[in-house]
Amino acid sequence: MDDDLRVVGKRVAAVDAYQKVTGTAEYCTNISLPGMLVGKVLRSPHAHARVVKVDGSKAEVLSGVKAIVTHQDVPRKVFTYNVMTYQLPQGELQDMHLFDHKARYIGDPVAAVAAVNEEIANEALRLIDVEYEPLPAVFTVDEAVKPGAPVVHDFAENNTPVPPTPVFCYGQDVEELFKEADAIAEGTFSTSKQIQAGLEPACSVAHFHDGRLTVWSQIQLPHMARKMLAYLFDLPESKVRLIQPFAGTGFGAGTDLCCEPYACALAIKAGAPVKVLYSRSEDFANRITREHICKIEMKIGVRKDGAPLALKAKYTGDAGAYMCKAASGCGVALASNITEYKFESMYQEIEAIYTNHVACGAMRGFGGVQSSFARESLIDEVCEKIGMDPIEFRLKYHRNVGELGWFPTTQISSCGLDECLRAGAETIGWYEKKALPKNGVRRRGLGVACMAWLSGAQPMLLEHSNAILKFNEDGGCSLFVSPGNMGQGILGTLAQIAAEVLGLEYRDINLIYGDTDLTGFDIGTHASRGLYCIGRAVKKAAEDARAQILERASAILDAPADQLDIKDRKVFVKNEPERSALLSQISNACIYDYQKGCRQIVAHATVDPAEFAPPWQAGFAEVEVDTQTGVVEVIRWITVHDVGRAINPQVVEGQLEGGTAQGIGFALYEDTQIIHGKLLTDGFDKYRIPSMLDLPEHETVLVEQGDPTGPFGAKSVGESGLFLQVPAIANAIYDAVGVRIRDLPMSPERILKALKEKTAP
Amino acid sequence: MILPGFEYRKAASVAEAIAFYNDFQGKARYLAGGTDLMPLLKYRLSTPAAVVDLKGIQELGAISADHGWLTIGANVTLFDLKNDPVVKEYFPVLCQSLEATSCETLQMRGTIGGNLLQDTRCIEYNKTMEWRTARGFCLKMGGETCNVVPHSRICLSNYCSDNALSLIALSAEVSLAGPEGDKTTGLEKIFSGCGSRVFALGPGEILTRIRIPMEKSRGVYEKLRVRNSIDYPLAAVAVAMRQNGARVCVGGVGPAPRVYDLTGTDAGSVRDGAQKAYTDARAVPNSTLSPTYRRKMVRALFRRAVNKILSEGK
Amino acid sequence: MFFRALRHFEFFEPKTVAEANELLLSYGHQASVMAGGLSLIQTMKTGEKKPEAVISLQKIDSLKFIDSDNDQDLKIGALATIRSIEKSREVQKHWAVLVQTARCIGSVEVRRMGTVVGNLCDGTPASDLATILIAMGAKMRVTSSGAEREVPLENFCVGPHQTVLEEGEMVREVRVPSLGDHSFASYVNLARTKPDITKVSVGVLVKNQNGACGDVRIAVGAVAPVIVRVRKAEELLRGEKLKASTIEEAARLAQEDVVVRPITDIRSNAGYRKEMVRVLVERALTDVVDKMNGAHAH
Amino acid sequence: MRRIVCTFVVNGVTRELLVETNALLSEVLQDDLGLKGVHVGCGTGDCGACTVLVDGLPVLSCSTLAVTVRGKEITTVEGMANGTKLHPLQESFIEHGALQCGYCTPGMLLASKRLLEINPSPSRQDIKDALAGHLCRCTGYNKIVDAVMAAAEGEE
Repeated sequence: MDDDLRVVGKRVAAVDAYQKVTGTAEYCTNISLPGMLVGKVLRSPHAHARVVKVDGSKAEVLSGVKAIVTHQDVPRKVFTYNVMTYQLPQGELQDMHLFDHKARYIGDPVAAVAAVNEEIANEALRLIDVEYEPLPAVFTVDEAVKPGAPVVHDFAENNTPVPPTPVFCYGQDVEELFKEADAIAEGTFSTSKQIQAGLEPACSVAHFHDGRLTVWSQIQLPHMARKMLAYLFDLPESKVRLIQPFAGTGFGAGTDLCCEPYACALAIKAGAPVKVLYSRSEDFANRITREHICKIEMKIGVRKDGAPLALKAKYTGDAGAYMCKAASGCGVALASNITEYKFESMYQEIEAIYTNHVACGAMRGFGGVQSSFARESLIDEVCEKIGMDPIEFRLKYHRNVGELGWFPTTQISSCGLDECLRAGAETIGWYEKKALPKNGVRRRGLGVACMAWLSGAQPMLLEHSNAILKFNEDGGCSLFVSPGNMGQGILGTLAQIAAEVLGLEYRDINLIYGDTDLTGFDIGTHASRGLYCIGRAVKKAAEDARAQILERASAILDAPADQLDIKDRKVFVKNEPERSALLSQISNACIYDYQKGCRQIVAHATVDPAEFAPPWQAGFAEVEVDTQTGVVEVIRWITVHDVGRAINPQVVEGQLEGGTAQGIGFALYEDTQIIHGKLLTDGFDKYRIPSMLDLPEHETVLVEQGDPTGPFGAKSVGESGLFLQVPAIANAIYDAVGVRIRDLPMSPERILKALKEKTAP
Repeated sequence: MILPGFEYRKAASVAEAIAFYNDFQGKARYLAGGTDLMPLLKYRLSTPAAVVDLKGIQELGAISADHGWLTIGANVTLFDLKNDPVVKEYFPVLCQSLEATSCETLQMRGTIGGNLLQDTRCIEYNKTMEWRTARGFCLKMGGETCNVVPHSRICLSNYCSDNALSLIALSAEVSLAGPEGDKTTGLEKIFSGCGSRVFALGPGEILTRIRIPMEKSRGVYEKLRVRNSIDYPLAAVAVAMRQNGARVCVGGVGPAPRVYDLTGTDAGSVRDGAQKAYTDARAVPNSTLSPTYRRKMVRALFRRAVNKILSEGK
Repeated sequence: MFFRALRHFEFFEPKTVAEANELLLSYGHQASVMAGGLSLIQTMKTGEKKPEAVISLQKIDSLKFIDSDNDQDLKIGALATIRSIEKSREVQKHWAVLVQTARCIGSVEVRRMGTVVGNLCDGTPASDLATILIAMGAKMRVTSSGAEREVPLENFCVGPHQTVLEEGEMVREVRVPSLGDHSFASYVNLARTKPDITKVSVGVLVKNQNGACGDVRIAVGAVAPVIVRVRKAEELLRGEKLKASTIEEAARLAQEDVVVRPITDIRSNAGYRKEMVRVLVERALTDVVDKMNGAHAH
Repeated sequence: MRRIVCTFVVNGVTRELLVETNALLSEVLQDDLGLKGVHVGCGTGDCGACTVLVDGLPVLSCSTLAVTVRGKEITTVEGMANGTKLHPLQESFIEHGALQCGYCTPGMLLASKRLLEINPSPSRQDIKDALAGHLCRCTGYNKIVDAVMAAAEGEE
């Protein structure tokens, strides 16, 4: 690796932090436009009902009501909240209508109103006369597939849009290999639908003006959201402008539409800007949550020396009322199982079933969280059976460079897992503590888990990114990019890459982003792709700009371009550094040169990567279990992560530490409870995300095994911070008290129950 | 530009308005439509301690015809007055001058009382505080001299109400109410003739009503301006012809309108009248057109207006 | 002007208790009394309460007090915040268990805005303060126009969010008996996360009578529609020395007491709650023993 | 009374407003005064994002009637910096990467400000106790505690 880096690898402040600490940052929730109206959605109180009649006439005449939209006011089109559908050549199944004739979950929108203030909007909602014909509803996958079950969508037989389908299988018959196995572990795991729970509630502002629709949205995928909204309202894409202000949410929540279609429909009808702001309970109950996988049945078999033979798994998903990411969510869950270990053979299938629940979307660690819970728990079990240390097993049997990666056509391009496992084991004192006896009311235990992920979902999904660099006369430049900016630190990181290549300072790069009118096309941010994919585009554009600068400088310095270099805002001849020209001089000449002709330096680069550059990670938990109450306290958590290259170590740590909090929350506290289709945990008082007092001191150790395909060797870090808390804590609980918890969250109630079952004769 | 700070009072009756005026020891200005007062306040040309709003005085909002007079409350807007059927039928000159006043938006806001009591204007006067300070205060601002005509001892800023001219031509009278009591006088008599203190009104007096003798008239209003809308008159002539003769009123030049009763309608009388008006007009370079031209135009508009009535039978 | 989560209401800020009482009387059940406002505003947001009038006590200075005359009863005025209990030197010194209990509640902001009396009047069976205060024998002083009465806190709630307060009545203060040198109290609770609402809690008070249990009161929170006392366990302990086996037996009796009728909700399930009554009673009593021994050692 | 003329001293400036009795402090600060640094996360007092200082004390603006704090000094995050000179806590939050999406940041900063005023050299546990009511979904809190610690050390 090139160690002569000046900007890359440095801890620099986030480009937008100043605005955020001074309260000047603009979020969707605090946008205020002249003449703006309050938009509200009228929702079905029934989990399943035919909407016989929607009559807004009484509400319409209420003074201050500016628009009422029902199914009569919008083009009847099949669509989906899941704008990622455009990343697959055949798309994902679309099964939604804006205000359908049938409500399929409690909260399904049937109408919306825009009024001059909230009070009138609420009153108008009350005055809309809706006649429902309630239908029997179905809330579990088991009920949904029974003959005679209520039909959620007419086209889906047995409520099964995705019947059990084998995906990404390889090797010989797994059943044959299980016969050869010396140790087998199997189990059924269940997870809850984690809520992304960004602090900013769902909000969107739309304005239809002069034939153009402008939408302020928290979306992470601005360009594809633009495409979907254009389609939905019969507008060309160029007539739709998507602006992404600062977003106080994300974590996958922004990969699906939420209130945008309703804000747009109202704005088009009212001819005035409309803000749709969900209350916290409306947000939790209607924003589509973590992918739908609710049940994982997995079986693994190994030889007595640990050699992994076969893995068989089935993922069953409660898709809810609409498909959204049901298919791709399962797919990623399966694919992410391939990379970690050298199983000779793998057979996995997926199934998705409709119920009358709110649909599911995506959350950080898409599918991989669920599969790692099952896989890493079972690995520990077989290790125990064959008497092998779990770290030993992982060191010995993980895949390595050149081997098969997550997707059948990809290869692993780098792997730092050995170092991750060793560093983590040492930091937590694995071997010393493992040897300690367990007794008393409160017992301690250690757990480990590991994982490989990806840096963008190529080649399964289209991962097209563009970057444009424009030089000003002073040598500073503007970088036009379009990631989903949720504060994860991607903007500054991209600026660092450009600055490094161009011999500029970090602050010389002025970022232009968050507006589809200004930037080139980009898929946006999902699947940990931001740094790897957009970073590659930025690096390529910067290299192009650099070549243009050197070419121009070559004439000025009278030296061949290949003998020139840029550093500290200066171009110089490599072996005669005193022969130099300021970058500002050169850029100025490019713009104001009367003799040699003007040509401003503008560089554009497109990328559509084919490699997947897996980041590797090991997680270590030390827990204390209260055997009388079942309460688990995480004493210490260590994340060790092979990030390839930490472009900004502070940002990388931030991502991993944030992931840790969400992972511990998912493991122990976060429990989405739905009864008869009604979300009970619809607020921060009921759905508990960890507070400062609930997290242990947690540490992050970075391993930098540069990936040859990544920008400056960098791999992703966006999602992988939260894969391992669940399995590592589960393994640590087993280590402490000898019970295997296979349902999330691992609540005191569940642990105590397991402890009792264990001691029962 | 922002308004200076002041107290605000809204009066429900004329008496209450006068009481408010007294409460502030006379450091109050009356507000009607505000189209004249607001710019004056913003420019700090007037800095009253209080503004007394007259718009709430219902009794001043009516137009009534009885006892041989058309009585117009001071709060009647120019727009409503313009569309009044009696005005249309009886007083075409007033109709025309109302139509020529600024633009419809302002006609809807401005009242007839406020229009009559508008301040005089000068190219050196209606300017920002900073501009005026840099230039030096003139007579109208309490300074020593005139910035238009050096050494002049009298302010010749221009009185720009279109409707005062037609009302004077129609021999209108105005009622005034004040701390000292009520009175009625000919409209032409309320002018002091001096631009720095335009009106000869007592302190706290309110113009409450205007009345016009109910006699059908023919009339023409001729106005010199650069644009066909919004502009104040740079010179203007109103003519009202009744059975007992024609009355002409000239304005837009100098601080007070001038009245001419035509002795006859023959060409000679008209020419003489026009020449007299030309001679009387004391135009100085205080507007956007040259004084010589404006004076000539007084004469020309005078003749044109009278002749229009005669030829068209208006 | 644009976003307003609450409906309109008349707002009153009486300056005296008498004024407040009059307002309460004239508005009757259409009025809501507001002290800190935290829970009232939430219930108004959800529409559970739609008062015509909100009567804020915040301007009644005579209700802002924490008094204890020389180690006598602790009197907590209706406007004393939970935070002020935490910060009071007197309370820290003589009623330390209240400080410890207060810290189980939400966040610093919530404790600063919320009042002790407001917390008790909210009438939730999960109230940390109510659980320990019932064990300590606290009494509510209730006033109405022209009358005052005292209600033991343990009789104050008759159901979830239902109190014995009648139309026109409000609570002026809560009185907590002095612990003296011979009484020892302990509070233990379980919650999903640290700032979360308690899922089970136990408060105990034991009077040390020559090394044995004198009077004893055990209150259990969040296991019934109201906070309950487990009297069988109390009876067992009375007059006994607090040996491990006695404590264990008392804890078992507490769990089996008929008043312990927990429900399953989002925070926990009935079976777990019931079982935790035993564990927590045992822990609270053990803590009391430790405190007694500690005091003895002094 | 359904509307009350209220005077607030907001970030050092006296503001007189006609406030409906049902208006929450957060709504008045956001809607009527246009302060974008007031963020409401839950509306139920469970996330702390909406925290502002009332007479120097952290208060949940989403659960406070505006009329009840009339006459008081209100500080929002916009009032923390002195002109272009940031408050040491603001500097420290930037330097330590103690924010990501930034939505919880104003509340965190204001509560920390109060903490350092009464406890200039807090322990990590003191900081966690003081900020326990402030949820953050992005950072995992480590860097927030680091930033407050560093600001406290810097002030000494």
